[in-house]
Amino acid sequence: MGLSMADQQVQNSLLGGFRVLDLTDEKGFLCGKTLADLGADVIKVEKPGGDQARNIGPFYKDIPNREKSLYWFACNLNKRSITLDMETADGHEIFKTLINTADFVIESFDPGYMDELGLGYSELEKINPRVIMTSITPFGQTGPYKDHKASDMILWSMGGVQYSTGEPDFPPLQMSLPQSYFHGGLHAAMGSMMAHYHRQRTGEGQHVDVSIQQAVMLTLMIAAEVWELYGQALKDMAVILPARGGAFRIIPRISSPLKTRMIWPCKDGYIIWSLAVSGGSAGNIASSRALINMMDRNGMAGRLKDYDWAKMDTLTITQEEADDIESIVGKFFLAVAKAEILKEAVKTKVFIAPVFTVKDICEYPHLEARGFWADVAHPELEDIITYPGAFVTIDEAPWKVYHRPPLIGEHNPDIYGKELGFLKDRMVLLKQANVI
Amino acid sequence: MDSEKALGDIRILDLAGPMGLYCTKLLADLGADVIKIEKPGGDPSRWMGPFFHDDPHPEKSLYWFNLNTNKRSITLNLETVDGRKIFKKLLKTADLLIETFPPGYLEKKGLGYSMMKEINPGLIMTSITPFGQTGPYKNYRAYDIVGVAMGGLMFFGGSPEDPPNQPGASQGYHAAGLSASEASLIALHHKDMTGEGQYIDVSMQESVANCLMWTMPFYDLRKAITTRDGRCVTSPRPFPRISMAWYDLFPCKDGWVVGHGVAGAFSGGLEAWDKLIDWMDSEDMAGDLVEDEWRVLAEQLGDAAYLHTLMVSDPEGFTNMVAKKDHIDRIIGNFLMTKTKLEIYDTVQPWRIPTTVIQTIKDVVKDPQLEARQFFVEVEHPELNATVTYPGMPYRLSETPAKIRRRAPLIGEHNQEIYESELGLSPTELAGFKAGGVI
Amino acid sequence: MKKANQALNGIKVVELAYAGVGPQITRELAEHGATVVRIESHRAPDPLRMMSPFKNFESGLNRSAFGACYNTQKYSISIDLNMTKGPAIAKQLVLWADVFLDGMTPGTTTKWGLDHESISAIKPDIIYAGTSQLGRTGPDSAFSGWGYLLMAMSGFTNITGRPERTPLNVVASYTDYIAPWYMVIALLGALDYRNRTGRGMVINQSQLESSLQFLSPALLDYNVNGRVMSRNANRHPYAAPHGVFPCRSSETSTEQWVAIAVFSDEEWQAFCRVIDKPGWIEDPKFAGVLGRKENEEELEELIAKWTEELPAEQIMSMMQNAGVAAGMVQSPEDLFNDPQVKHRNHFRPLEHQVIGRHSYNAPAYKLSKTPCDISKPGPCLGEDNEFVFKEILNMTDDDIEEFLVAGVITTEMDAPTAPSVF
Amino acid sequence: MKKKKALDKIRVADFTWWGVGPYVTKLLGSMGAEVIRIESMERIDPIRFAPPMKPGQFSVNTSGYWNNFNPNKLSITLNLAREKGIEIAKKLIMRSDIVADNFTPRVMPKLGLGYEKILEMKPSLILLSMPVMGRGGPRSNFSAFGHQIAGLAGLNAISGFPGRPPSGTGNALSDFGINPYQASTALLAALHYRNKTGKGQFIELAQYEATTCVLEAAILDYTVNKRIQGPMGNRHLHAAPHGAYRCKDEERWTLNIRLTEQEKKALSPYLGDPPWAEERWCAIAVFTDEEWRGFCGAVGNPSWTEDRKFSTLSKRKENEDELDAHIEAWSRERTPEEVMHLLQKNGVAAGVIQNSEDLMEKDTHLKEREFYQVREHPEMGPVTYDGLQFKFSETPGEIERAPLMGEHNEYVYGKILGMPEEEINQYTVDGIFM
Repeated sequence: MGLSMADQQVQNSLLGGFRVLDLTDEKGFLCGKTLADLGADVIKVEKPGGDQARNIGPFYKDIPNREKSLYWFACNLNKRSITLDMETADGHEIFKTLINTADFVIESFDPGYMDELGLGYSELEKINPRVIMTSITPFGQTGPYKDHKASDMILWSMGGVQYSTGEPDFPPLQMSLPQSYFHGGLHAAMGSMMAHYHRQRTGEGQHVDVSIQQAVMLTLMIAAEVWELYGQALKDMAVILPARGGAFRIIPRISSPLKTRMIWPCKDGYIIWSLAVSGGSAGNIASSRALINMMDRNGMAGRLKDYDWAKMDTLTITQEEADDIESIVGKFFLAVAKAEILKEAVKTKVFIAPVFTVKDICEYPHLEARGFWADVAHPELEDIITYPGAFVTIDEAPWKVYHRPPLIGEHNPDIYGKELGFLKDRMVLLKQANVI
Repeated sequence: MDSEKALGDIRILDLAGPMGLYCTKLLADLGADVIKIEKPGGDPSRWMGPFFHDDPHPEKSLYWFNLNTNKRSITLNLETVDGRKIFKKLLKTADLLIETFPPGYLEKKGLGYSMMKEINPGLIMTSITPFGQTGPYKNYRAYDIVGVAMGGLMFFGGSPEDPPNQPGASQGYHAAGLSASEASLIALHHKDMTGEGQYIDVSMQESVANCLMWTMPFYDLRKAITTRDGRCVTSPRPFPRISMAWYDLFPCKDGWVVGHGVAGAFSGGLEAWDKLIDWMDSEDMAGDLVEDEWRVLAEQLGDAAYLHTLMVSDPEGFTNMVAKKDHIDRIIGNFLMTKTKLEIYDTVQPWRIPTTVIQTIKDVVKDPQLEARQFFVEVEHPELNATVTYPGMPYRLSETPAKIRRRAPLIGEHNQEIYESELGLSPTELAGFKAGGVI
Repeated sequence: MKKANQALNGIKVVELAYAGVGPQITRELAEHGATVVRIESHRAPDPLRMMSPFKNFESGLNRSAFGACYNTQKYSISIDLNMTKGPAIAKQLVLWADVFLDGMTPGTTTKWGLDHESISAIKPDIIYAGTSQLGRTGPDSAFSGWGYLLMAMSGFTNITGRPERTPLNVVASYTDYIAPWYMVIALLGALDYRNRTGRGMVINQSQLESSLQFLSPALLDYNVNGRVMSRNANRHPYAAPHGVFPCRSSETSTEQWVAIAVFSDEEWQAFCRVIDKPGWIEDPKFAGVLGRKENEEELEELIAKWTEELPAEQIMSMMQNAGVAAGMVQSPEDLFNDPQVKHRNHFRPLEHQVIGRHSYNAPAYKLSKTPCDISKPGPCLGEDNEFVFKEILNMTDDDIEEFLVAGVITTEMDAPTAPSVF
Repeated sequence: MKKKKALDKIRVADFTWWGVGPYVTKLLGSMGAEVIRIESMERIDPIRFAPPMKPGQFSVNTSGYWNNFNPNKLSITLNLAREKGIEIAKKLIMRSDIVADNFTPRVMPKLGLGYEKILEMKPSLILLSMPVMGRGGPRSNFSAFGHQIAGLAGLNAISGFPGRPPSGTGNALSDFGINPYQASTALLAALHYRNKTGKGQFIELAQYEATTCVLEAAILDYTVNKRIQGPMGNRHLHAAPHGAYRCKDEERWTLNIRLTEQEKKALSPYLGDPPWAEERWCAIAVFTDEEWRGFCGAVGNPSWTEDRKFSTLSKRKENEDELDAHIEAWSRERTPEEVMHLLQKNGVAAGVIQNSEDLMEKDTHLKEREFYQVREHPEMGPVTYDGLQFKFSETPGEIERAPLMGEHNEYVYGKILGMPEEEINQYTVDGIFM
């Protein structure tokens, strides 16, 4: 006899048998999703009527409907759903009962909300000392900005990424697909796992307090370090740093800054290549030579054919020389397509890559060959939707689709009925009173 | 205009809660294009049980199914400026607006009648509230039980030994909803004639107070208070229930029968009396009722004028009369205990003794009369893979029959149809409105 | 040296990785109590060590803050795995370790006998974690490059920018700041799983696939609706105003911007009052998001006229006091001055023996009972040779000297000249 | 200026009697329709003899019951047992827009007024027939009265208290609260259809069926879930407290009673000895947590309100008897009006279970809305009528006193049917107009 899906989830996964109560909105969806992908039993606790975030587009076939949000689908695959209003007295009691069954509680309410409900960590800890409570908020649970309102873009700004993104003649730019909340959710999952490991060894749960602003700051690479080490000096030279260079990168130098292009138009879109990584190190030099060879095969290397890349140093090259090289390379790029570029990059290690559109990604043979995509049946839509698959591959505990994203309150009968033993009358009562 | 539908050219915006759902259901069944405007996430009435196969789910509420047949559903949040903008666009296309918000709510949202009339001068707006739009209790809250209490119906529901009883199935809400459907159509006729719309203020309390039978006149003329008497009738104290033999509730072998007298002018006359006595006698259960004295008495009991005269002219004789009626009822009652309710019903009705039986819901569903008239109808619910049997229409119109053409809508089922195809909003706009909690 | 009560006390990690992803994975573990040994070599140093910013603009293997800041709390040893005896040392570390992190280009560790098959053979319950840009399998698995290239391939570049202009990168190698955390999560799950079952495992990461998780709504939109998401500047489908506005700047060398996002009607009304335009509340042109979206350009111009006159910080607090979401578009300098960032103790200055005092990033989360420990700055290359060889590998001074002489243990003498700047 | 009337120029030939039919036409009349009740001394509407009447008044015109359900109408006497009577009735029908009856299905055809025939004569007519059981089916000719129909339709099975005999709704709800509105709705929808197309039609309303339509989901609960719903007392599936709570008794009800000495004598066994205590009740309904908090505040937060037994809705449902006992101990000390105002002030739905005296004398709200209307009656003096439960902004309805029997013979026969006076006199003498 085969194993049921639930048994498989327990046996062949890293978090099988662990339960997560996911109270988050879009600020924290990714946390629960990540744990669910590792096999945890993540129960999305939605307000009766469904998460507000089910309203976020895009929608299946562009039909704005709470059961058709692709955004929600993407963030809630592998979770189960119950409806519960913790603000009602009954809901409050039920939640406390559920806490006993939970290993994790994830929430993204305003700081203090759970405490006000009498469900703050100090309360939960009394009920279930093993429980880990993870709170995801824009700025953390304490501090002068803890009550600041935020949106994804505000956090992108406050976290410092927006400042240096964009073009000089235009205000700083966000990314068109909101990202801040994903970072917050991912760091929350990481913090939860730290606490999980500790709990598993000691039996002690704890509270994990996540700041999305900080999570965003952690994508800044070296912006902070550059400011600390170079900032004042550059400021004295009236160099704005990091600068919004648009398609270009402005390299700070003691002399004048160097402007080099990063994003290049090509035959069928854009590609990315930088003069700044074309000299100096052995790898860079090899990359540049390979590129020139490719140009040469197309008869377009021109005077770069014998260029000495070993001597190319971005600290000393003049802007004129850089522009000259770029004009030749740029002409070549216009004649090649993204796919050719990528092929060359794989084959000869040129540091070059296509700027993929979403379509390019979905049609990228490499991902197909790796079996990245997962087809998930949505019987209610009478359709199959292709989802991005595992974030890492583990043969011993393979990623799986345990459930398609749940319908609103889909697992009320399982959790309330089968597990908590509520009789039907009680379920009806709770539904009518808008508790579940 | 759809020749099959009485109200086929009428569009109704339905902003009603439980007090008004039946109103818009009736109009939808009569062919009006009723657009149920639900809050994003669904109307709270969808939480009401019972549920399909007892699965408490907003798309499975039988309560909702029953009260929303033929309607279309959109989700729209009037709390938002955009929601109100869209609503105003829709309003231009509507003939009727039916709502049950607390008095002043729509006004506060800038959607009071005077405002909406500017947008759509022919608009008829019907507001249904517990106590109406004016008066000291206008802001008082009420559920059905408070409506039937304040309207006077509850006081005489039930038996004297029990507390007053709230009748089953929200009769206060039904009274209000039915009053509203009638009022709205009266206004529609006026609009047909003159093009003029108007505002209608319907009060649940007053709707209930309008169905109290003789209660009010008894107080008005006699200062007598009608109180609960049990046995399916009411009596104005201190007037006794003397009217006719076998008048009210009697137990029988498998349930209850309710009489409305025998031997009166409207209950078969003496011919009926004789048949009844013969039947009882054939089983040796007529006792002394076979005697002529009782036959005469029975006829007198069926004569209201006689009883009245007797009371005024011969108080003693009257008291006597009442005692005798009790005797008749006792013997008939004993006999009925040996018969089943349908046996009694089907036997005595052809004798023009107006008797009925207390039917359980199951009895009603299995009733051969209703079956013969094909009262119940089957409605497809494709999402549930089921066909559900519904009660049919309260009336049959020869040219424009009311009927269930479509099951109750899913949450926002017609958003695209209405917003995209009719109001011309783009999918991008709609996705935005969804995200903003507008639709 | 380690705090007694940390979540990952006792976990032992060997790291063979460079650049952004691998080092950040182990840094996260080290900060929470794991003992991490980084295998480096002066002959092929981690390129980050050769990237700016440097102490006093002067390059040097131990002068880069970039090279330091991903290695907090770690131990660095310098051995050359290309030398015959190099891999043997690494294997000893494997025997000691719970986790082996392989962040090299696919195939690199095979030649050293440090691929997952080889090390599993000597240590069956090891957790092997391999990370690379496109994964270990598939036709393009050999692709290797910098994070900014992967950013372009994972679609983020194409959705950054203005609709009518070219796509743009964010300054960072974006995917380098998504992939590591996924690996940490998987590793922690695997470690607990191992404690429960005694079984080790192999975790392989394609950084592309990890990063695509952040693109999933757009991927579904294409797969279902055929829509190719594109660039939309700062616009939001259901919010207006939603953008970044210029503010008054006190210094010519800095620009000041404030981000403002107005979603609900209440926020819009509050916003109008803050910018002293109560008349807009009733103005049908701006009524509802519908109205504001239709007239967004005009609205943005009008708002900019107001914001230009005030410093960003003041606008932020005016807006926030009224309940409108607003935030400064913070420059790195602003981040250091941000009272919230200070309150969260995000930047942790440590005294680096070459660079001097400079800041390290703290994690974005705080664990209430087992807080992180950030006390050891990123090590100089080979800084912890002695500790590791003696305390962990129980080598004698003689052993060490032998390795030194053989060139297995590298020193500054082995370093290449002219590190590049980037 | 003459008030606009919504149903102006709509004429109704009203063949109805008893309860449900006259109520339909009352509604139409109050909104301006010209309703002509066709009566006959040969077959008097029994309600004309139904109590109450003022002491000492007993005639076909003095029933308060009849009066209340027949305002705004014209009354003619016409003997339909005579062929001439039928002929005149047909003439009147030809001059009407709506024809209504509530006989069993065999009556109108027997009179030669079957709907097919009438519609043939005037296709724009709207005919309303309200047989109890409907035309067709094995029990088509069975008859019943309002309070009985509720029993048949299942309403009484879901009213009352569990384990107790059925008690019904006390009134003939289907006659006065359900079917007349259903019927008017259909009539008016047909009227709208006629406005657009000129076409009339026949409407049949089986009173039994129409009452079965207002059982909410009870029918579906059976057809889908096979659950046979029964009485729930005053309980509600998802509210607690929810019910009728006994308040302070009051000595009052027979103080004003109007009885003649003879009546007092006749009714003495039913009167008992004064003083008479009147039970008083208040209905309270608490659905949400917020209402529960309001309720606790209103009763002064006594310690039992803090009891964990009552802290949530489902716990209150589990311990409802005990909860009700606590509440009643509190309410017994107060008048229902006090209870209502106090609770309403705290956002809790509560209402006095009003009797007719409360409604007509104590309810300041109904007074301010001028619900009850007093009209002078030639035989009875001032008589009170139920007002209209809907207020129209442009075409407000109106209550005009009910007619005396045959009061409008002259107008209807003379003005509407254009009969010369002599002819009218002749028919009167001949017993046609009788």
